[in-house]
Amino acid sequence: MSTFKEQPARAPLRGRNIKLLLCLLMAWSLSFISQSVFAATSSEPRALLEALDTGNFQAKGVAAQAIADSDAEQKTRWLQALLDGRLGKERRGERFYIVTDDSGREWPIIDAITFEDAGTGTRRTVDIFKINNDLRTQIEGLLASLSLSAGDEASRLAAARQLIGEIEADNAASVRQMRNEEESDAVRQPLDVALALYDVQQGDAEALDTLRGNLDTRIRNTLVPIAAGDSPLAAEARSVLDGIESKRVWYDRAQTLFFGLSAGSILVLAAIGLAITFGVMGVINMAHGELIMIGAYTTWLIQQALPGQPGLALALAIPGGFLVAGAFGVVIERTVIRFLKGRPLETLLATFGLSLILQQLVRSVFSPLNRRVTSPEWMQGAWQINEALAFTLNRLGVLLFCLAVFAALWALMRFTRLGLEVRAVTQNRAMARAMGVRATRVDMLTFGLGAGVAGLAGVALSQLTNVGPNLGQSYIVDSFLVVVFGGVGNLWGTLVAGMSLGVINQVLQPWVGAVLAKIIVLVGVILFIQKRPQGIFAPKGRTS
Amino acid sequence: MSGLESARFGRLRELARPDRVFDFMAPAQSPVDVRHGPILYLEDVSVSFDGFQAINGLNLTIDDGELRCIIGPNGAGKTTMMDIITGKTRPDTGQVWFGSRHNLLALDEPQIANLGIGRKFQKPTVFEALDVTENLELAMAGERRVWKTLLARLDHEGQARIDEVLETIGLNDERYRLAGVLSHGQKQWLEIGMLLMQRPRLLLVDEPVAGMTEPEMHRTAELLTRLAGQQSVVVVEHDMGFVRSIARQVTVLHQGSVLAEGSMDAVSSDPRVIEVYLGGDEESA
Amino acid sequence: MTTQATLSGRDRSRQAFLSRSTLVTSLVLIVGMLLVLVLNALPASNALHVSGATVALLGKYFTYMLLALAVDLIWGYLGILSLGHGAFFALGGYAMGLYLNAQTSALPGWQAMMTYFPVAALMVLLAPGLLALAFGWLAFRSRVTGVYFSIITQALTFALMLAFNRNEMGLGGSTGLTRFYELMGFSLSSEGMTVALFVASGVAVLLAFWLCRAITVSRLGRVSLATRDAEARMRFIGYRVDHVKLALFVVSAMIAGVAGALYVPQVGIINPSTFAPLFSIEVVVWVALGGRATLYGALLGALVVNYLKTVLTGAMPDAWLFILGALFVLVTMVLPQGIAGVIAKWRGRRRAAVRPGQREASA
Amino acid sequence: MTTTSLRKLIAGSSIALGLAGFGTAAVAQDEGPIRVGILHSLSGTMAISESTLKDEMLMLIAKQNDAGGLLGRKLEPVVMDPASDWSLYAEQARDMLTGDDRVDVIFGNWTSASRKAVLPVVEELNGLLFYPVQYEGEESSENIFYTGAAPNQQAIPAVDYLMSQGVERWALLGTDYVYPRTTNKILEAYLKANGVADDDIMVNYTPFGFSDWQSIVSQVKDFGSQGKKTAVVSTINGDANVPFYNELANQGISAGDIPVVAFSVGEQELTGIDTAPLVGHMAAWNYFMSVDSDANYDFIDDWVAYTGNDQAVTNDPMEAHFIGFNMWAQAVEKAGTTDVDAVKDSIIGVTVPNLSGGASTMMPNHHITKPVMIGEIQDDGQFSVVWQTPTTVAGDAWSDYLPESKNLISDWRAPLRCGKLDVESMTCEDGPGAE
Repeated sequence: MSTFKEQPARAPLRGRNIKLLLCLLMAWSLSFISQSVFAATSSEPRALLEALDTGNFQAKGVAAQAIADSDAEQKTRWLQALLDGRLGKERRGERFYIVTDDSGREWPIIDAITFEDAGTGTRRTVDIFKINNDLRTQIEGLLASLSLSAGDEASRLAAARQLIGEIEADNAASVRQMRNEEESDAVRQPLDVALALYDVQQGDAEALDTLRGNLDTRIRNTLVPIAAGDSPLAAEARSVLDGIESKRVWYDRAQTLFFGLSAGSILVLAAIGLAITFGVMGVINMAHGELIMIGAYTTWLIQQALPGQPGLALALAIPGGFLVAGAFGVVIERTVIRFLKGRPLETLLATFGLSLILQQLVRSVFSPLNRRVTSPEWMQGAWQINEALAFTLNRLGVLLFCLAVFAALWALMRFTRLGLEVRAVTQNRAMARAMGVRATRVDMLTFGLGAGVAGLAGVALSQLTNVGPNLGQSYIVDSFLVVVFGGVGNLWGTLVAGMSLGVINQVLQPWVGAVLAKIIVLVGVILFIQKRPQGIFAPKGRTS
Repeated sequence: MSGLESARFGRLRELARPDRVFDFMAPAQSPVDVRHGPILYLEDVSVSFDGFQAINGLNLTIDDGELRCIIGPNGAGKTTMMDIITGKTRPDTGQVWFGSRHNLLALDEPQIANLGIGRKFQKPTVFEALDVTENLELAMAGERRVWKTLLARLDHEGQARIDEVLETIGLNDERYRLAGVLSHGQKQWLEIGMLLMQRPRLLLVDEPVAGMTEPEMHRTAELLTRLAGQQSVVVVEHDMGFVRSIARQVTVLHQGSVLAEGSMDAVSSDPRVIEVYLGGDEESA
Repeated sequence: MTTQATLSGRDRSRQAFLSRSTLVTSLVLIVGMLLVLVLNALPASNALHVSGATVALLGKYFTYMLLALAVDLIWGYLGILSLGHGAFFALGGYAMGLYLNAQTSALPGWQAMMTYFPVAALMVLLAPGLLALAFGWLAFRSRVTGVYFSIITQALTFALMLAFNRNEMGLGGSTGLTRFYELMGFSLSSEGMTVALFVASGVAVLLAFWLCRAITVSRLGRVSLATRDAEARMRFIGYRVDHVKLALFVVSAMIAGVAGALYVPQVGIINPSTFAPLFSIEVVVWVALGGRATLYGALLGALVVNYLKTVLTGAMPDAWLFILGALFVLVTMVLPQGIAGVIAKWRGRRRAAVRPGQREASA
Repeated sequence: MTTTSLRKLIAGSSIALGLAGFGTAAVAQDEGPIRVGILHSLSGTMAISESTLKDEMLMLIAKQNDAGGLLGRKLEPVVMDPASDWSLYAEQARDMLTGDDRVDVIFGNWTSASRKAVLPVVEELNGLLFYPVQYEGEESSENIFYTGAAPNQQAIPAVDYLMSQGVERWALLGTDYVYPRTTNKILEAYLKANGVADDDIMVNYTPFGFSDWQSIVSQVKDFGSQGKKTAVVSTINGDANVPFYNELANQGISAGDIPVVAFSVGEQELTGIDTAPLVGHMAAWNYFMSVDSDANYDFIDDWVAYTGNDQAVTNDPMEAHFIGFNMWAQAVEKAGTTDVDAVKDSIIGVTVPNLSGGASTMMPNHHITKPVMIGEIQDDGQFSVVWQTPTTVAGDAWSDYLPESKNLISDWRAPLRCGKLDVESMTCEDGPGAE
């Protein structure tokens, strides 16, 4: 293994990447390029692989390039295996292997040259060729240029986007030619931008117009030094920069708002179940956080049962988490809360005990370690509006989910028989009972509902954060705060409180840092409660 | 006042003669200034809750030493009016003066109470974890500051006053029982007793005879009329018979403002009153 | 509801400082302390010898008992449920921690004044006292009550925890203050010091118990009980309820501060985790388990829970949370008045006080 | 143990005062089993990290017993649960170190706060504590042996590596507590000494268990889009990592754009994260489960067999305990006794094999020598070692890059015996040598 001092700077690598980009752009002449630019060398497969057996990543890069340039028919598979960390050499031997499945401790392996089954190997017997970040980028590029998809519009577009800021004197002409031959408008657009940027660097003020309002940071970075002078070009560049900056500010605000709402949606989700059990029933449920945890673990369990289908598992986890947590809620209500009617503070003590038990139960059953919940494809990545504004899909999903849960809950309380009964029991228990409402059943269902919603919060949180025994604990203080801030017993209050706390927090964060932002929010809530002792949506009216 | 009426109240007036009033019932020194007219003065008071106009341009004047009954159907704003006078609710507009010196809107509940306005609630609220004597002791006029209450001891005079009030409210035998275990009627009496201990200039009494038996009602009527003269008393009541038995001056509230005012007879013959209250809502009384 | 007959006779002890429960509790505390001292003085070879570690442990329990007393004073007797009393405990602890640090190294800036014991002792009372004064003044003046108050106390202690975690506070960040060696010129690690701190904590518990007892049997105590049960009524008979609450809240915070100050030299560290809301909730659980609105119940609750914690975390490290959790659940359901309720029942004497909560049920 | 003495106390109070005057013969120290205290949280927030270490210690002890124990005596584990409560750590350490059934050595603690809580106790009662976790340094106790990494064994080499990869801008993200703060202070000083401008360093702290990473990650993204190669140095603690990495992945920051090198993320933390989007992000440790050595493969086999879990992972603190336990065992053999003072003297210079194929030595400053490695996250939750120091690095108790400690060293050998020696003034500020 080499030490870092032997490695020179990265410049050559970057140059090679540009070449790759260019060849990706030229869809129609791929075969020609690959044969003319990188003259193919035919050499013996063993020698090609042998070259990979080095601790020096640079040498490995050269070897990988050699494989790509060779006419060995296995080269794509080799590069893919190298990228996946599955290509290796027999330890104390001469054979090369590809590991076909590396999930267990005993791996099924095949011979890398003949692709014949070679039995099993373990870490002890197979020395896997390691790659690092730079090598990974390089191999991905090589694979792309080798693959059939190379040259299609998507990859041309991607390559064109990457060219922005990378054009230099020696390749400017060829890029310009490519741009003229390019048929797709979508691909032409980034090429125009890339060329305009290059032209501006060469002193062409006209080209600036193409860049106006473009939010790409590479443009900003390139323009900043140009704008520093006194020349007319610099002045013009400054105005372009100002335009970009002011446009950016608005998108930044929209971005912050989204961050705030998504942070708020988590608070709302975590608190809304509590708004029911605590706000409506007056039960101080310290085990609320653990019910959230149960929802998250349910998601994990369902995902374990449906390997490879995280999307389906997540969809099933929504009813699953609701039902499991709800069932726990009903059991808690039937066995404990029921006997503590009218003694809200004692429910605090009992549910605190329950939370200890549930936490330790999870530790004993599932281990104290966090569990891995994978997000389905459609919850990964971001919805990129432009360079300055993007909505990460998992956060967006949780935000929409939160609003859906809220709407469903609101409709339930507003329009259904259960909702009516719940409101009746809350307002006047004796009267409701006299009118034939089965108050005990309503209590059970209300608590079950609150617990179920907590379970839903757990399902959502499993997409964002740890699934572990401490999951619930970290939300309990915030949840109570949100409910109280919004006004106990008011679902709308919980929504508004959660969302506004989220937004305030995210607005403050860039200024004062996350810790101070949190402190300021807490102190703010304390002071707000002094002003409105019953929260945002205080129940008004004569109280006697 | 008609002759018929004076005959009816003759017996009560006899009881209420100033020399028959026990001195322990005399109001404590109150700074209220009544030289220039009424003891309580409400002008154009309005308040609304969430769009509901509970009190609407209410004007009311209570003279020093007067016994006034306030009647009105449910939701007429009787309790809200009491809340405004005692500082629990702030009106949106209007003025409330206690005597000619004290603007009650600038004061909070304890300050108003210490000026000499006592209040008995509709639902008897006594301190259930304390016994009867202790309830009276807490209500006793005197020092309210934290440090003083820490060091306070029940002196001989105070004990004597408690004994007297206990006698008056008929709870002598229950004096060491917890207030929480008293019957509803006993709680009403205890609360009245607490009012007496406070020795206020102005008593606001909200439905004093609810849940009382006939003899108890008589005793209450007797007590209230006896107090009037020395103190001003405002009684909110549903029970018409009871109102009739004590009232000299009656105010009818309807939808947050005064509908009629005058003697019981005059009021009860007012067609508007008959329409909104006596006619439609008789059974609820 | 309890039968009327049993409640008709007056429980004279309610207005007398020296009731039977006060006597018994004081006696148990004093005798217990003396016993520990005697057993500690026995040679180590003796089977009944109590080691220094045990004495230190009991000293720590004493400080927890003190904290429980502080919570019970305002929760049991005034109905203010503070879910943030750990903050006052921690502030007292930090004041003491600074003083202890100042014994071995010079402290920067304003902290230098903590070198002097009288200043430090004053700060032990003032820091929690002033915080309680400011916080309570705001909260009680605007009539923040019930669960709203509880939750904002929790927010308070949470905010303080975050703040004290910051290194900028100059208070050791998350590690807090540690490495204490000397207290008033004596080495902290000596067995004599352990015993001295144990005695100091015991005496503090005794004094605080008497103080709380004196308050609760005074007219102020009756005022606070009345406030607990019918706050609005108290205003209408002219009591400044906010002042009463504020006064007792500050006293309670100061007791908690003293508890923290005694805790720190015995444990050897104070750090922001003491501000954690969970700790404050635990304290409330001790009081509830022991028996709310009985001072000796609070003492017992703190002792029992912490003793169990000590025993169980060592004896069954994997299962102790099940046992403790189940205990909390069972006690609430089977013994709604906590251990004190059992004792009262066992002595065949009904508590004269109507418990809060029962009142609602009976109403 | 205290529980037993409490029981005695209760028994004592039931017997009349002072009646019981009979004594028992003191149990001889060198008979019976050797007691090994294990002080790791099994409940509370730290259980997630610490409970594995308890299991590992039980395995090591069982293995030692199978091999005949130590000095012909069996080893007996004493497990307690400090429940992530620092005061309980101190209480239980005291409990372990007093009484007839005093433990001979303690392996334990994870957080610095808990170590600081135990430190005065082990110093007062003269115990031995082996602390297995990387920490911020600036400490050296006569009674504590630091088998985890000091900042110069983790942070500084990692930054060196990134600089060699062309990184010019640095975002130092950490959880707001002492370890990240001190480490970042050292790194800032180090980076500036290496010519990095103030503008090219961004420092940000977040609370424990932080999960709303959106705006901070987007800040980092912005910071990294200024044209210079940027890296994140993360001292983010446990629970906050999952949402952090999720956010990184979702905002499209790949290791190719802005690599993250973490000091608190190991194999165990990765078991709770979907690593596919994280491939290429890095961690710096002294050991990775993927390290290629027979010692490591043997250890993993043992661990899998012991836990009965095919998926069980090993991590750096486990290696630290492995080294620490073997060092202690060897020192006991060398001294011929478990006596604390004897072991303290004999352990310095003890060399045992580590799991990466080399050997680690206990230095006079109670830190050990270890190789430093950089691993890149793979999609199977493992790290692939991409770089390693050519030789082992000795832990430095007092950082050379902080002005207040650059003149300080620690040496607990006989004549000097000082944990905080100012080499300029040759004055000892802490330790028996101070007198």
